[in-house]
Amino acid sequence: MKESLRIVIVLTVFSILSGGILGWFNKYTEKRVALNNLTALQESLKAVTNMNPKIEAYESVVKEKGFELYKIFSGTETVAYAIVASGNGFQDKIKLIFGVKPDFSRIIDLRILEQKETPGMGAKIETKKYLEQWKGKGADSTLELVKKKPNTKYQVEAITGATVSSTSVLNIVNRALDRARKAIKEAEK
Amino acid sequence: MSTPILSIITMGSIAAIFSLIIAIAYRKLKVKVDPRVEEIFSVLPGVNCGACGYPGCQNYAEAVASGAAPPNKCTVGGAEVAALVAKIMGLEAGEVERKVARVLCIGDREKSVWTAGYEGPQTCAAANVAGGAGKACSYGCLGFGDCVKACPFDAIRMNDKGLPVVYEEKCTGCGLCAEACPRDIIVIEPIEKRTYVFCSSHDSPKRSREVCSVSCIACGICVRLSPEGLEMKDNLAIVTDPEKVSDQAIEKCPTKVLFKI
Amino acid sequence: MNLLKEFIKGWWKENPVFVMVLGTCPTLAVTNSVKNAIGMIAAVAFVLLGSSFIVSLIRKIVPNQVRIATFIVVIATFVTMADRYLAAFYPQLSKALGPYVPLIVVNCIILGRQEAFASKNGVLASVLDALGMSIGFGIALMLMGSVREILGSGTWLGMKVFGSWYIPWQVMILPAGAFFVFGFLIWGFNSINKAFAKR
Amino acid sequence: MELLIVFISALLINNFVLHYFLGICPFIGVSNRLDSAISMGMAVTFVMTIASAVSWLIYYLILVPFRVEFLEIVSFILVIASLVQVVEMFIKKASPPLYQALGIYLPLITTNCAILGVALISVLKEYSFIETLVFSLGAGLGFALAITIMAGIREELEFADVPETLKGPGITLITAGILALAFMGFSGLIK
Repeated sequence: MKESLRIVIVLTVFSILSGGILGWFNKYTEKRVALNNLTALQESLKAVTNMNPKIEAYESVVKEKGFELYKIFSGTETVAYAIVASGNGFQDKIKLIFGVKPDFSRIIDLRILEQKETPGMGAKIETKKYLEQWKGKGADSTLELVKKKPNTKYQVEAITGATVSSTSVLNIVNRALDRARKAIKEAEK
Repeated sequence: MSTPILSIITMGSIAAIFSLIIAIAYRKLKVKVDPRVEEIFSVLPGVNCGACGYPGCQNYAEAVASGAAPPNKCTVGGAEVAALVAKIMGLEAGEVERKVARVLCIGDREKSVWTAGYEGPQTCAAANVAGGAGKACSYGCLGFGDCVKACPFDAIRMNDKGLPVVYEEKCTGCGLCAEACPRDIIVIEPIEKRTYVFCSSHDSPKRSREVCSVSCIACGICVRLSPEGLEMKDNLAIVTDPEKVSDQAIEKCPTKVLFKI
Repeated sequence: MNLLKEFIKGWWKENPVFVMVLGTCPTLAVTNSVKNAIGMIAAVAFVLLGSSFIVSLIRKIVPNQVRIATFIVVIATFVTMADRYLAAFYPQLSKALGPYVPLIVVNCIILGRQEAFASKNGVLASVLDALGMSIGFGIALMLMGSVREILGSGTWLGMKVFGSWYIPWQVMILPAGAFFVFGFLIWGFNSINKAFAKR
Repeated sequence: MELLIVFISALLINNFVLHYFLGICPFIGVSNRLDSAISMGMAVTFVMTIASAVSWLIYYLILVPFRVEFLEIVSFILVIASLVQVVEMFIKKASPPLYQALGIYLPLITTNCAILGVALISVLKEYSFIETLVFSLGAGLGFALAITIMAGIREELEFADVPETLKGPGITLITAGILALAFMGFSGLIK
């Protein structure tokens, strides 16, 4: 009996000790971590809507797994929407954020937040050259992928040698746009 | 309630529940275990890394206790653990004194006759199958160092004339070199036993003279001089009791094969 | 048992990564760049030192059935502290190392050293041994990190090593490259040891 | 359909050993004999599924409501360690033959990075309970698949003329590298 009692006491005491230390330690780091995440979000929002959203200048409309919608204000008038979306890429998840004009006519800009595509090929979706072309793309109908120079605002040029990654990014954007349009309609009702 | 208190309660409750389960399981599911396994397991590092080829230290301890595994497979533990395990196993066998490897052949490249060159794989095992790699004596050491490769304690090395030399202070008597030698000329004996007939050839007197200058030619002089200490068995003199071997017998040995190291 | 030997043995003779082949998970995973490797070395060193110190203190009072569980709780506490600290003060590094910082808990080196050494020896010896092992782990990771980063992306700690003529050898950053580099390094390591042993 | 994607991705595309580098220590140590590799694979899958299920429950029923998510590492590993201890005792008592085949690998599993890896990654990816189960099953079978293939190859390697200093972990790692290259072929399977 004594032996099993000792087992319970020792393990429980140590766990409580560790719980206490971590609880106390977490109090210090928690604020910093929250701050980091907040600044990271603001960085990306600013990047895709090339506006400087101060903390109260945006509002999260929808927050679900794999899809987030933010409304950006300047003063009281909605200046843009920012959409965070993720989907399956070539190797693993791709998470991206892009800004859209309030009337959903044009995409302002696009940034890749997280990706584990093959370095040197799929990973090129993070390069400036690829991201530049997204500026001003049409957001009011489905986009399509082309291998050569695009000629309409609904065409996006794929990266040579990384067609799967390029298509994945395109699909994520198209799906996110449809979802955002539906969410905005409901929000207005 | 502030986070630290909450985290203490969470950790405390999870630990309490699981330690209770362990305690109950420990009491109800007691299983009798061979004490030696426990002893060996306590010496092993318990990393369960599987580097010894056995899935986990517990399994390796059981294998060593049942004699299925040599005591030095634990790379993580290195030499100290291997010596400890060997001691536990050794102790278990009753006598306390240490065992060492002895090479019963001194017919190196110069002293023995080689009738052919050998190009095959440079291992004793392969040479032995390929007719002794040109060494005339069919019992003697082939010199390709299988024993050296097998020894994890670096306690045996080839000398420049192609004959293995045992370093007593490093040898733990684990027997791996004896196992590796295809000609079985290495014996594991207590360290006190120092007098041997350093030859393993059962060839006839005429044949053994032809093949090697330092072989036992079964002349029988030593057996006659100290009958209690030596015995002739199938053309090879064997030391039965080292104390009873007289110095006279050692001097009189024509090929100087019988001596004390 | 002289303490200096305990300290030095972890560097080369009993290098935890190349000789005992432990802690391979982080060694392969985070060495695609030297910066990540340094981050991981610091984290592992902190956890190894801390837990060796505590484990060698409490080793007498822990009953055998919960030995592994208690040691792991101690190690996990240090790992969580390291993880939270990195997330708060070095967010980029914490994101780059990803799930591998929490996985230090089950890193075979740390639990290995606690079980094999810290739970059997005094405090000073355990801490020295932990220090030695961390340095050994550091050497191994720096080696792996440098080889993979130089070959894989032509830079070292971000600085360009080759001119622009060098086309980075992508496979080195991929998981497959990690296996190859680690395999070859162990081969080189054993050959050097064998050469030393022969002399 | 979604579950199938999760399963396939854990089994082949992001194979736990060859892509995430988890569970390498037993992968090198125990893969020299085919039968021990298969038993190891099964034991890992068995414990991995239970461990990630329990971890999921603890995370979403205790840690999140109390807002003590930072305890996830300590509580998950505590659960895994105790679980392994209890399962080992139970199997040892209940059926020694099963223990002989399966149980001897259980102590190995506590220090196995893959188990905690599955639990942490399924929380990271915010999987639901069913998805976590399917994910850990896929990951476990992926581990078993990789270690069995490796064991098959290593049994052939015994007869190959491998240089002295390359034997053991060296050649295993290089073979694993080739295996990882092969498994990269599965990427892009899921659109």
